[in-house]
Amino acid sequence: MKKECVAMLLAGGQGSRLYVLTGEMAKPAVPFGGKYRIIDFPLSNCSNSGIDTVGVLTQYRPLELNSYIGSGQPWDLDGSTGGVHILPPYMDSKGGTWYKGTANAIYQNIGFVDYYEPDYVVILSGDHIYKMDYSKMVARHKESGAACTISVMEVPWEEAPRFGIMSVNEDDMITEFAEKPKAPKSNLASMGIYVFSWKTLRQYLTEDEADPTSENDFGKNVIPAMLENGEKMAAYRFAGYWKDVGTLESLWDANMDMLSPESGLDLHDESWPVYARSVNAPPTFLGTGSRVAHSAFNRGSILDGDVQNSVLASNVRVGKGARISYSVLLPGTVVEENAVVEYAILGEDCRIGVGCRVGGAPEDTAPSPWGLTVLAPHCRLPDGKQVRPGIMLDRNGEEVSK
Amino acid sequence: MKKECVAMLLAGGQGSRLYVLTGEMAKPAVPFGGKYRIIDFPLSNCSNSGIDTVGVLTQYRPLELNSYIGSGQPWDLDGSTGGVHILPPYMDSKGGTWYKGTANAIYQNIGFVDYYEPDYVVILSGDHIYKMDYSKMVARHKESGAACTISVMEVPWEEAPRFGIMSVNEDDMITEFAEKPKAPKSNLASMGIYVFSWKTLRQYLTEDEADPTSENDFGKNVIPAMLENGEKMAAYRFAGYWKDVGTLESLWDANMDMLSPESGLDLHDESWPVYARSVNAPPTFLGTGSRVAHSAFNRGSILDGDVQNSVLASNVRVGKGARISYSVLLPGTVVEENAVVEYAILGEDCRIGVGCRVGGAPEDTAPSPWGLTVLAPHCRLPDGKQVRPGIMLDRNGEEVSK
Amino acid sequence: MNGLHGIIFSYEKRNNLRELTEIRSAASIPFGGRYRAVDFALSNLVNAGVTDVGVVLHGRYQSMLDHLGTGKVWDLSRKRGGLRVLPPFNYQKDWGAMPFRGKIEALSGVRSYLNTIRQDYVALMDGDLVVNLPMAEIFEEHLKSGADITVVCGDDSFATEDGTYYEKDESGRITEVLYNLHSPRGYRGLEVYILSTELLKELVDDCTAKDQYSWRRDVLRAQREKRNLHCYVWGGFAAQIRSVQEYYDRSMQLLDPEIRAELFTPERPIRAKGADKSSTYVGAEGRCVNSLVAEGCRIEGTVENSILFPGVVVEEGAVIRNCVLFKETTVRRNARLSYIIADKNVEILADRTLMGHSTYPIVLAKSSKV
Amino acid sequence: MNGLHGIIFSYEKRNNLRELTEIRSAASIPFGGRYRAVDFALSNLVNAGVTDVGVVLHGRYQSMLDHLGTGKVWDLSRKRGGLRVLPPFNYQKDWGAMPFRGKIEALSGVRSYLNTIRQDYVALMDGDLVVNLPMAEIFEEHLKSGADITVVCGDDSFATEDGTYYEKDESGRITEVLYNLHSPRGYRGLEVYILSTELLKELVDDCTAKDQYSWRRDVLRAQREKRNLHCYVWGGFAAQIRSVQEYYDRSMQLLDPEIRAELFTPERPIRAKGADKSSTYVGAEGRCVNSLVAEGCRIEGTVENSILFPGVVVEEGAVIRNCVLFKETTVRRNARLSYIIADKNVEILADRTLMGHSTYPIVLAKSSKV
Repeated sequence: MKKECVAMLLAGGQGSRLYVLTGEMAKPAVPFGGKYRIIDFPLSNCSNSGIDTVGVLTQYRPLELNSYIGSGQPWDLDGSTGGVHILPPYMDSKGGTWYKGTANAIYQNIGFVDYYEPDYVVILSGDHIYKMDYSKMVARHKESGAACTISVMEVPWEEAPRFGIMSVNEDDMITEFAEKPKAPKSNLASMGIYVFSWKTLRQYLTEDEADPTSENDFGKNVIPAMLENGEKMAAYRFAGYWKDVGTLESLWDANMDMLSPESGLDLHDESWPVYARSVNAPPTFLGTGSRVAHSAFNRGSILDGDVQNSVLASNVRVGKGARISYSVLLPGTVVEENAVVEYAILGEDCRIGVGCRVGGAPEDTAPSPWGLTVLAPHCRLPDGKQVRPGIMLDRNGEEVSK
Repeated sequence: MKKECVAMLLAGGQGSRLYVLTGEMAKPAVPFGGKYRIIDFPLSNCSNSGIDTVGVLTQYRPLELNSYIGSGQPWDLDGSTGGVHILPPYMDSKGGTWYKGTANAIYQNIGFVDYYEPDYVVILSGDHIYKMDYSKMVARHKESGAACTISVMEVPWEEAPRFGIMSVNEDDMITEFAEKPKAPKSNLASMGIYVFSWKTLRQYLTEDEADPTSENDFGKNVIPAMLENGEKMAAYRFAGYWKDVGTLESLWDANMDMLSPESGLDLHDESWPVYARSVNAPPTFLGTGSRVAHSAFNRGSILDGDVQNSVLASNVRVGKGARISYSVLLPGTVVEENAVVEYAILGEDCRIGVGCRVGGAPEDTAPSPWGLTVLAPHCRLPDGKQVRPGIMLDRNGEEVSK
Repeated sequence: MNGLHGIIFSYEKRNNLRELTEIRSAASIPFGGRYRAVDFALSNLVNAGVTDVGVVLHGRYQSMLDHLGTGKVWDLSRKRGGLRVLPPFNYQKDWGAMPFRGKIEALSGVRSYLNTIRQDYVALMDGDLVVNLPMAEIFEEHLKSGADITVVCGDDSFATEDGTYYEKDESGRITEVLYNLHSPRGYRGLEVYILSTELLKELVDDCTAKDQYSWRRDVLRAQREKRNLHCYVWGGFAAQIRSVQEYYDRSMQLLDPEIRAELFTPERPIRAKGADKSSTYVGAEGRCVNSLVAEGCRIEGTVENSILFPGVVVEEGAVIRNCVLFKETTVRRNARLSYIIADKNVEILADRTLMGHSTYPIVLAKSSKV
Repeated sequence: MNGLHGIIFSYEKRNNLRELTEIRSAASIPFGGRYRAVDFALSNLVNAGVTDVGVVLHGRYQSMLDHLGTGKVWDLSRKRGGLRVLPPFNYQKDWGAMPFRGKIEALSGVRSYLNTIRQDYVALMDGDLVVNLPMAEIFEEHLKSGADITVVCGDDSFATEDGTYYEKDESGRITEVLYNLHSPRGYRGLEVYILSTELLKELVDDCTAKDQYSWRRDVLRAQREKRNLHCYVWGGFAAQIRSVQEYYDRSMQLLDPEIRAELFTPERPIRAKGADKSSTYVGAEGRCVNSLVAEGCRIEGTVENSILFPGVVVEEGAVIRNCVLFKETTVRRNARLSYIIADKNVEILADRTLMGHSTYPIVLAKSSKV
């Protein structure tokens, strides 16, 4: 079943910089924006871009991700040819190995890709929040005749040293690649989204695999090897909203961004819907004494308290007199009466007891060091408990360090 | 989402005794009976028995199995609660391990089972051809108050030493278990189908995992441990057709059995349908010069030759003057004009060239040793090639030993 | 619990819903912020383990077909059994587009379908009943009571237009069947029945042979002495939606936490189609209280005592009070609405004021621009 | 290839199919051993990359609804676009059950649906046309030719009842549109058209305003000089099924390997619903030649020059020649059939003999016992 283009989504990472939030699930399964999970973004992008065949490479606690993706129906990725497929590592007659790196994960699934005989393969990451038409990037790839096209965006010069930086010529063809350069020659940062001509990639993957010194990573090994060999590499400029949500702070930032259309993250735009598997629950009820402002919520919640600048997922309960601000509440979280939650991320099914005080605003914390307060899923705080800013608790309520 | 009963299907084995047939796919994905794959039997049994939640444990080349099972829709196993889930090994924060044995495979997926809070877990195997109402077995389990119920069938006494043999008391409660006993005390053989009370099994699995000397196998470790501890173990007698198709000979036998209703394997019975994911192809055409007798075929074939006592899967082509007898042809096989195929299993998309001679009847082979002739999927024989009885060829046409 | 089959009736016969049923049948009327009325009957059945359900359609059923699809939402998309949609032309040959005169006539029209029912018992429900009945329990009581027909009745103070009312003795046996009552008394029938499949077929055949078509007149009332009719009394919320006023009053009841807890008990979830909408956003100056709000709304103005379906937009300065706004209603700046039911996709222009009254809520027709 | 939208018409207008359309429309007639006629139009469109298809229904469309489901079989079950089923009551209010007088009237009935079409071009097809057209290629030719309307014509010797015939000049432009011909000449119209969505809406509105309802009279014939009508000639198999005789003759053509290869080319597979049937079994004494046989059959007797749908049983000694047997036909011992079309679930009792003639094949009605 020939396909012009197949997408491979690297969802394998443990996401250890999300700490307790990924204790029980893979990073792409982490809830986002009140209704989504992170993986909804690349999957919806594929669907909206007309890419109907997606391999999801995963080896870390895939259960939640598996059952979330299911048949792929919510993203229209359940066609009879193609569709979305979870690709765990497997054993063959020579035994099995876990995915050693991003390139090795694709290498181990060459058989899957070959089955569709694609001309192009789009490599995606499972931890970015953005809306992007991959078909335009593939068009750029075709036009430029490149072996590999890398999507890039301009970042402020002062932030460039944190990224993989591309230098390009007048045709936006890549001339140089520097991983986190101290003195960047350009401010075009790689977004970790690649289009490859499959034949070429297949060959580089095979060579990379044969090299025992390689870390089998796209950014560290495959891309530099291609550049060195003089392959044509194109840059594809992207201008919209894009955020890597690999850290607690960036995940929180991105949630806050969705409250402000000026951030560029518009999830109400019907021309580019972001799909999600939705939870079955009645609409949310806002009680007589509630005060909800500059906040987002989803289904099944009962809000009787004060919610400001916050993003609430489904089935949240906020009791009378409770106060939530600048916080992200994941599904099923309960904040009992008169509790106060500020600048916090509360994991799924947390319970904040009556009168608790969780987190605090930076301005109230100075001069002590400030940080987000994070609770693991299922963490249950007894009534009256205080959790200082910057603290992280595991599901048993024990403090763990970030 | 509580379920009374969850089924766990052990589909992990490489199926090395099926040799070249499982070179590229897991054993349960091997085609059977012209239309099915082996795994259709346990999945259809689950569906017909009212068990709507099935975990499929697999770690060996799961790609074909994965895409075959898909959303579970062909078996009605795509409900919004439950459904069929592929469960590969995975990594957690402590790293990952491959499934060490049947019991360990379940152990590693305790989280999956716990999610459904089942009272009972049915353990199934992915390489048996049979139709069985598991709900009756679960009913027997409940009535007897056992911790574990094992389905057994009477086998001829002389064959008993090849099986795991159960001794039972007058209530059909198991008193003794002997793995392949030289002097069997009973002729009740275990069929490798178990019902456990989940709480009890969960505990035994945990203990078994902690024992470094255990092979983490149900038959070798968990069942003996339970018996030793005096747990109540019930036998459930099964009388219909049942066959372990773990060897080439038994797979061939079972295919032949489906041609003869007297074998007990009736696949036309509408009260217990065996479901399969079907291939889209036009009906089969039998040409003017064809002669098809005591044979089964499926969609998309064009038969112009002589087909006797054989089972043909979909999209097979048999040329004019070709002769097929006592053979099993897997999907897409082409037998060109005047070729002769006898007592053979031909893998998917094989091509037998014009005038080839593949295999032979036992009576024609004597006094040389006889055996089935087996061709790996995609094996292409040049015109006129001879393949003696008992030979096995890989996809390149090289002889390999059984 | 596989012994029970479901039949849901969705046909035009009551017509006080004005513009609301202009483009749809009562069973597909939106209710409660994200449901269609028929979601309740379907969920009630499915939550009791029912796997086979037939929906008898008539009238404007395009929106119903779209809504039901293959029944996947209710896990009724099955190889064997599952959802069966029964449009009217399935009936005797030249039936045409005449509406049924009654349930018996509707059932007679799908007589051959009745023969295919695999279960021994049948539950009949109306598609316009909003309720969360414990059907498994009712079925059990039916079996225990030895009744020929179990009639489920409500026990609240609400009357309904053209309702049927029952009197019963201490054992629960129905002694009187009344309708066309000026002042209702007794237990209000919810038009939910359980009986054996055999009896159902017998009743349909008998009545059809005599050109009798009314279930309540020709079966329940006429045979109340001959048959053992058992009354199951449901004390909870149960809304029959026969008029705009009933629709409005019943909707507003959902603002009561106790009624919501009852209707939306997690033990028996009401399943409905999803909407591909993002989260609802309440702006910095927005105010939204005592309201039920679905996803995908944007609220920059004031919303009080109202029910908002997905995708409603309330712009700055707009004030919504005591309203039910269907999907994609847009209320522009400084508009003021009270006691309004706005059908899908209505737009209220800036600075407009529209006011109904609690005893006469105003309905705005689909896609109108006011 | 996302620029093309499909509209398939499935309504009763031709009625020479006798018992075969008693319970179904022509578009849902079984054909070729496992298909329904409409599978061809749907597959033709889908194989050309069409993602949005509307099916305009009328008449006995229950079996059509059952068959189409959500369109999953054709990958038309989509969140955006996909399959849209358009039953007649979607039309202007009190349309009722009157059949359409023509395609224009049918399209006028779904006028609001036409507004929702996202694609710039529309392909119109009839649900009773059995063909495997390269629609992508035809669409390309339409764009290149600059035609207002492309009319797809057949070029084989078959005539069809009530056919439309075209004459064209060398450039492919249609010069004459004829019907009601006693001896057909020119190219036989397959009732497959491509035109822009805008033009379609304009034509429908213009004609409707003048109470014109016939596509071929009021559009094609009347406007043949004003509009650029382009003829695309398809040289392959193309069966319009308007009478039992056409049905039978066209079915029998499938025994020709070349016609099968053309109609079932793997490049453009015809997709159809599966049947949960096991493999077909031919017994030790069975004989089955020059026949097309679906799955799940059991053949213990003799079958020659016939087409067997799934689940047909031919018992010992029975002889079937030149027959088309629909699903689940059972032919008992020693019965003999020739030139018979047996509808679903027919049973031929032992020792019976039934013979039609190649010029008058006999139709046995659904579920009859002979």
